[in-house]
Amino acid sequence: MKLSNEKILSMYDTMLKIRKFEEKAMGLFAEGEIPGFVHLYLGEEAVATGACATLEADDFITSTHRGHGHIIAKGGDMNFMMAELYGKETGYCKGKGGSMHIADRSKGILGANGIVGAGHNIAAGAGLSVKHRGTDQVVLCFFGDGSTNQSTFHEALNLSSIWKLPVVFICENNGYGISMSQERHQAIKDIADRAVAYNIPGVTVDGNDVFAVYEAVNEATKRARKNQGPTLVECKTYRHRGHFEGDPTMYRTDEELQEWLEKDPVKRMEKFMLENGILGQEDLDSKTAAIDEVIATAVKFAQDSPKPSLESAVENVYSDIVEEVKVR
Amino acid sequence: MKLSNEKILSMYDTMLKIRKFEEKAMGLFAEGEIPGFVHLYLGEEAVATGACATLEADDFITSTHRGHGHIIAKGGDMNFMMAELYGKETGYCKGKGGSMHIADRSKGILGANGIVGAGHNIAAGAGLSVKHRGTDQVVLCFFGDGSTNQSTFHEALNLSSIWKLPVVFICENNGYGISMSQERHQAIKDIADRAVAYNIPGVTVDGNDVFAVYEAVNEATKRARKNQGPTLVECKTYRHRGHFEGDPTMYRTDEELQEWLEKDPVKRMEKFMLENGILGQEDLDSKTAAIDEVIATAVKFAQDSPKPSLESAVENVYSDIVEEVKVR
Amino acid sequence: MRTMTYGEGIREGMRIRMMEDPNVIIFGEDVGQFGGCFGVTAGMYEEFSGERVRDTPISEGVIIGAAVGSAATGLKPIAELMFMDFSTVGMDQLVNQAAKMRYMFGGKIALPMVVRLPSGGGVRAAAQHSQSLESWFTHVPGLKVVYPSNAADAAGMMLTAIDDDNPVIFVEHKAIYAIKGEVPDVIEPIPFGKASVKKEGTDVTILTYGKQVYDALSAAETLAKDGIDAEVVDLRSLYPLDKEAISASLKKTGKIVLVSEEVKRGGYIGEIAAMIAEEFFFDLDAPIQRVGALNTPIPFSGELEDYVLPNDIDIVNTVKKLF
Amino acid sequence: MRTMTYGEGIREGMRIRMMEDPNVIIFGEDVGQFGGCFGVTAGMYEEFSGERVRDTPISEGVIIGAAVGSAATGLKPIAELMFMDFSTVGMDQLVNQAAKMRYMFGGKIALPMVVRLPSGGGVRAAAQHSQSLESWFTHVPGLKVVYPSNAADAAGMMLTAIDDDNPVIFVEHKAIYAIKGEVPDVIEPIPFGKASVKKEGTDVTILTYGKQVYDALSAAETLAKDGIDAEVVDLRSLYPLDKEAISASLKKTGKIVLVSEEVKRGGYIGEIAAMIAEEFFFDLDAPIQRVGALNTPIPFSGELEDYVLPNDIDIVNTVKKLF
Ligand SMILES: Cc1ncc(C[n+]2csc(CCOP(=O)(O)OP(=O)(O)O)c2C)c(N)n1
Ligand SMILES: Cc1ncc(C[n+]2csc(CCOP(=O)(O)OP(=O)(O)O)c2C)c(N)n1
Ligand SMILES: [Mg+2]
Ligand SMILES: [Mg+2]
Repeated sequence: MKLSNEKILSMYDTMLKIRKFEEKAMGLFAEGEIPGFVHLYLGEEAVATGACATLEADDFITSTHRGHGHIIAKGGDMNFMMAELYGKETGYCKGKGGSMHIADRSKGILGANGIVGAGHNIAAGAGLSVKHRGTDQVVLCFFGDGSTNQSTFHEALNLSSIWKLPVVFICENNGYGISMSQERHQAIKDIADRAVAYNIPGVTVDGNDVFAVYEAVNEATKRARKNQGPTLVECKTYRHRGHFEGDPTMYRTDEELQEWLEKDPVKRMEKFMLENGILGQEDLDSKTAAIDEVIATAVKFAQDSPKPSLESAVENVYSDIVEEVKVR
Repeated sequence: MKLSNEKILSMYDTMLKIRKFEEKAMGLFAEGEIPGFVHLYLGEEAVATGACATLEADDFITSTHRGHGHIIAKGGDMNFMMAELYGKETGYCKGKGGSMHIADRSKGILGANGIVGAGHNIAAGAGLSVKHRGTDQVVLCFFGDGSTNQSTFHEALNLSSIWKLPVVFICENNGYGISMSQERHQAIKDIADRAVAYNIPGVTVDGNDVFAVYEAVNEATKRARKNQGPTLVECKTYRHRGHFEGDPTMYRTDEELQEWLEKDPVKRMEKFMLENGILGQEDLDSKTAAIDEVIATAVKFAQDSPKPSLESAVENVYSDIVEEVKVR
Repeated sequence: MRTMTYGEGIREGMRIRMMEDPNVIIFGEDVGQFGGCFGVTAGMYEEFSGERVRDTPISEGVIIGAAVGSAATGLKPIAELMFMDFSTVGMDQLVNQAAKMRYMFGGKIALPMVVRLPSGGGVRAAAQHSQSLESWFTHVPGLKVVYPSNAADAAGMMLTAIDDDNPVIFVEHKAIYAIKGEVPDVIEPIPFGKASVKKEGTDVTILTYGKQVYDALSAAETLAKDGIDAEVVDLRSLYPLDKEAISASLKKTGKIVLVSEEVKRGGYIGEIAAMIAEEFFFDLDAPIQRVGALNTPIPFSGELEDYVLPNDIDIVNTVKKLF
Repeated sequence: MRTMTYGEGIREGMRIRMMEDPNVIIFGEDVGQFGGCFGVTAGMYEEFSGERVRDTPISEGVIIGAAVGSAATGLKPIAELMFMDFSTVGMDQLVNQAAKMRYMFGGKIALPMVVRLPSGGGVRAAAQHSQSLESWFTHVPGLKVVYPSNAADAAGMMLTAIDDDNPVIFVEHKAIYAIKGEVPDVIEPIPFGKASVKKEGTDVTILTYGKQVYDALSAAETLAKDGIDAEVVDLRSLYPLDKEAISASLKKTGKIVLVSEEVKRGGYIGEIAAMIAEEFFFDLDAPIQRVGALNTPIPFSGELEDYVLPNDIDIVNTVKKLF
């Protein structure tokens, strides 16, 4: 498959945005600017990027607790994302959601999700909707290796298979569910093998190779759009940081981390572009600077934004009922 | 594998007991003697019989809504069973459980279950117990084809696989979950294929051939007792009656039923014994008469037994708290 | 006016909207050709095709989950679970997804979905097929919970449920599917949050919903013979709750007996009692009484089940304690 | 006496029984080397081995289900779910299996299992990681539900929970794991169903449990300055419920304010209020007041979360309404 330079550059741009956004979030969390739980996507950028590069604007994705990368790759607005991490009124969820619940229905982003595995079922439902409405949209469902032991994985893949729903199930196999290594949480090596149970195609790719991800997912989205049903795509990757910020990662070795740092998907992409003359070092530097700027703007936007009003706490529970406020 | 005549006779005895018990329950339900839901095992006798013939008295089983056959095969007392169907005080559950909840902890019968798929997880737990206590018991988990799409199937097989629990998962594939044929509820033909997802052995056998079932399950229980982990055994069979008594079975054809009636496991066993000179027609007749007698005794036991006292309704919720009775 | 059973009323409500809007679809176990466990969807598969009346595998999680995902993306799904008891299998999708998505996303999503839950006892189905669990759902912000007691309400409230942009838990009592009632020729949506006074009275308020409306009415007849004039109020909608109707009736009678088939401890009528004790305390001239099921699982034997569940005699006896 | 955190108290209770009985085992997600999401099992993997402190896959259904199956066959399992919110994933095993098996089987089975559920808000974890769902469990006959508020109670009640032949839901508040308290040198089982009076008083009863005990005590201090002498009662055990303690305190004060972090609508304090309105009505000289969380999911932003959750000021204001 031959990708245009434009496509390649746009993918690189996405990866870099994710990288920079996450590095910034990491720093802000450490400084105590961002509260709650933060799960970073550092090291896995190629998956969301390659996968979402196959999509149209009106396609859908479901995401996870580790969702920033997916949301950026699907075109999410980093100002609104950052403001949400800060819990501000201008955030994607008006400060009610936080990192684990960012969504943008208008861009087909059906939400990050704090419940491991919940996205599988929601994705199947979105697939049913597409199929029923007869459009050629497709649904990408992102999830981790750990979530493939959750009940929902099984139910959703089975339903999607028998109803031939246009869903691509994308497993980000980063080797761990918190401290539980894949070899301890399941007895298989390739999660793609589970496709057999639903008689759907299952493929395993190098999740740090954005082109490999693109190719596999592109194949799968094509099948989906042609009414040929779901595919399971496993992307082997690694998270550079702990499970959440603050995790001392005692369950893995420094050597293992080092090994994977050498396979850093962003650096790999940069090397590819330099070697293939798509970009020069200067271009890289100016791109990086430009994105740093964008991120800085997002942080400023978040910091300058107002906090949500207390009364807003009782809004949005229902479309038509506003709960009683606090009697104080 | 060569089975002793004694073993064969005992298996035949079990099959006949199940057949006769179920035929009687069918009649009693039609007469309005037995209330509630009754799911009969007619046509599937070879599965429970062949599987439980591999067990020792202290082994465990988990059962389903279609449980009578499993319970008889594991040595359940037909008097207590029948009394439970009648909702009598002498029933296995003192009239509180009914057909869907018969259990006999003293015989390792961890209960029929009204929740499709619940047994999978309970079986995994029993397997954990065996493993932890270090005995060489084994757990047989019976379940239907329909239940293999339930969340619990996935969770339980995965856990049993990684912890190498001594559980044999026995799928009674009778082609339907109520009205939903297997080809409509999953995209695979052999449910045993799902073993791949857990890297455990999966085998498919003719579930109307009691010897085939015995052999496959025996292999699996041996593995389990040797700490080699779980096995998935699929037994292809058919239910002669509707899903529950009263089901008009519009979802299947008469031809299909006829085809399977010709493969009746009990008749097949009888033919085998006659052809191999293990029993003569006379022996068969006298055996049948003897079992008819046993069943008649069970019915009489049930009919003659007292109804539970109203106050007993508030007992057994806890081991140590008795709920308040009704103020009337 | 025409006559319909409760089950037919539910079906009629679904049919009306399905004829109008192709994006209203039904799915659940055996809802297709089989017509549903209690026959509520009978004939709909034939009328609307298997694309719109879909049999699912036995996977309650993805039944609810698919309702969430499809409602979020343009459909108006009606999911049927065979028994309310099985909502335990799909609880996460109901409670952590359906109920919370709008809020978590800052109001920027609509979830027009209905989940039908056949509930209650009386059919000798034992502990795992007879529960009344409505109090769980009323405790979850983001869900609306309704519980019609008759064909006309069932039909009208089904329209409202389908039209609603929020997840609606539509509870049905399985023992009254065959009870007939009058239904208007033109079925109109019945707004949620409006109770219905089934019988006026001045001495005591019997507040209930679902199947217990019938028990309450029969209790009121018995009480009338003893000179006690009971008012019977059918809540119909559990959340939103018609506090005004409760207050109005209580102002009139000064005494209230709350009736529900739930296990008494932690039932929704406890919430209503607490609300009354908090907000309408000074309208009370007697303790608030509750009639619920005993605090046990539902037993199989008919005698035991009848003993455990509340009935008209229990209501009569409880009312009499106040006089 | 020695000093321990609440989290250490829980751990100590588990350790004591694990040292005595090899059939007491722990399992849950990341409870092993990682020490559990909130560090409660830290060091136990090293002390007792990975066979007795077992990391599970992310499968809450089989975590609870395996507790049921192993408890039914000779073990005394302690299952940990990371967050009470995830009980929705294993609800069926808790509600339809664990709670009902003894009853359905006519009393012929024991289920000595403990399920630990870290609950509550205050840590900016948003809607799916902050819920208080104890009222669901108290509504399910067959479950015992306890909720200690301090290290000593946590340790003593953990012994009782492990020794109990029935499934015990052991609720913990995640925001108080680090709060220190005195613990006896020899930890003894603390019987369920016994409330603990944390501060005596004569003017009003503040009845609560868990984290809100601290808020209630701080409210009582504030109230004292205004001349209101509040009694603070820590329920500790939600079911069985210590009705006697409630009645005794109410007889003394005539006024009661119930406090819990649950969403107010349908919270367990509603059940208690209803019980009081039914059984102790004539001891009341003021409306029963409840302080709960607002009827919303828990929002992420700190300001919003603090607004939604109940606190000491809310208690003070509510009490003052009665004077
Ligand atoms: C139902 C549920 N169980 C447990 C958790 C706690 N939890 C959050 S993330 C996580 C690990 C997920 O692992 P994986 O699916 O591999 O995703 P990764 O974090 O590696 O991206 C766990 C156990 C949760 N949020 N929801
Ligand atoms: C969780 C749950 N969902 C649905 C049901 C209703 N139900 C009872 S039996 C059954 C079909 C089961 O099919 P299968 O597992 O193949 O067993 P079979 O009846 O064929 O023996 C269904 C859907 C149930 N009891 N529990
Ligand atoms: Mg992972
Ligand atoms: Mg079947």
